[in-house]
Amino acid sequence: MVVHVKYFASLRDRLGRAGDELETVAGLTVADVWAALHSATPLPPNTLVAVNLEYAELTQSVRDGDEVAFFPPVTGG
Amino acid sequence: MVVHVKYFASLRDRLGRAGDELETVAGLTVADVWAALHSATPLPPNTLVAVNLEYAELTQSVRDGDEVAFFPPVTGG
Amino acid sequence: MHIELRDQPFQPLAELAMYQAGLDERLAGQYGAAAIFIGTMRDFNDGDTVRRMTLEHYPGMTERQLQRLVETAFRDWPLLDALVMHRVGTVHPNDPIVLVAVWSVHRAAAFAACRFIMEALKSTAPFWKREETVTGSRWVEHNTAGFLESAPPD
Amino acid sequence: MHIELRDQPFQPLAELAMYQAGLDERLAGQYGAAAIFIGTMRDFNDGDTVRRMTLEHYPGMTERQLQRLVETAFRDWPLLDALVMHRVGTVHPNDPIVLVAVWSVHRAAAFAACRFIMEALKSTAPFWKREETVTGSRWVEHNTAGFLESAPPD
Repeated sequence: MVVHVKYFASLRDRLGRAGDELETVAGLTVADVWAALHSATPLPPNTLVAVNLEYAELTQSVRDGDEVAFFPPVTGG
Repeated sequence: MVVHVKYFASLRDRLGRAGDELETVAGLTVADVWAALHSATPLPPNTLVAVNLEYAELTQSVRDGDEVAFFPPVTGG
Repeated sequence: MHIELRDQPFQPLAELAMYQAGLDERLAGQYGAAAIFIGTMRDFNDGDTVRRMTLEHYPGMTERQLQRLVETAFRDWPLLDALVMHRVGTVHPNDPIVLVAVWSVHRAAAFAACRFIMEALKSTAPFWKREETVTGSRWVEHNTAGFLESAPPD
Repeated sequence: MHIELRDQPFQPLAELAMYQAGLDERLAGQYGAAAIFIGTMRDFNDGDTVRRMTLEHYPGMTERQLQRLVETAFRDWPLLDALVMHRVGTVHPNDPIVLVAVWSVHRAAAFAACRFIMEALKSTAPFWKREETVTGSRWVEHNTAGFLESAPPD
């Protein structure tokens, strides 16, 4: 399956890119998606996660075609 | 001494006038002022009191020339 | 800080824009938060249609009491400025009655002080409303509860 | 209900006046209370002068999240209408960043819902601020506490 991965703000700057396309086997969680792409970089504490534009947990399963986003605490308003 | 007495809103309507001038002896409290003017009418419950444009208690002493106001609960805003 | 009674209809947003222009000359870049409340006359109350309302006040004491409660807000929160305007006289449905605006560095103080000023105004500023309904006129007996109703929902 | 992101400077009071005109066609006489919050860019933060700021967002999710939290407010309080506008892109000191306005019959619901929307926006809407100070640019790490600071004073 394919997962569209996005990074925002300081996390994007840190990783040096705005996203990744992950081709992988089915049955992954959000945490697995991160680990598959960043084996050397643990997910920074306080990182927020969204799947298909909705907040999600790291344990949520990811399906083919999903958009998974990782971003730091929000600072709008 | 002379005390300038004012009534507002429903209390003024009930008494049929906007105020009284009370010529009296010294040493009265706010409650005494009401009683001197309205011996037949007990002060309605919840009536608020001001002396010289500041909220006051019924026990406050009144001086010559003071303005004493009696009014119902306020309903502005 | 500015406190004003108006005996004719006023436009709160226009007043606010004018006041803000003057404020920006002094405080541009300093305030991060403005909390604003506008109270407007409804055409119903206690189940009845209200056609008109008269706002009576106690000249002299009303201004003094408003001044006092705004000063209390300045003492209790780190405010940069405040504007309070209130109608007196005859008002009609949809007419603005009260405008309270508070500026501060952060939102917490602005929200809390704006709320405080409105609640204190409602409970202590000597204004009285007489409503005219289809069946005659009546004095409004008391204001609705404020803080009591405002707890965040379960 | 209207939610909008703006990538150019906007005038909250003018936007509010326009929105209110449309609202009055539908709701004149029904609402008694409008609670409004305007957040503005300051020229200082954490002790440093800030010259410019970039507001990044997550297109698609930001609008959806704002919609969701306004709907939550409508579910939890008896609201008549709500307007939320938020800047994205480059902002300068004294530029408005956010406008939240809520209309209700009574003030308690308006105040509480306006506050709720702001706090929920601050903690859940995917926006991120990068500040440019004299020494370079930095991401704002977290927002200031909201409800925690807002308790009425002793």
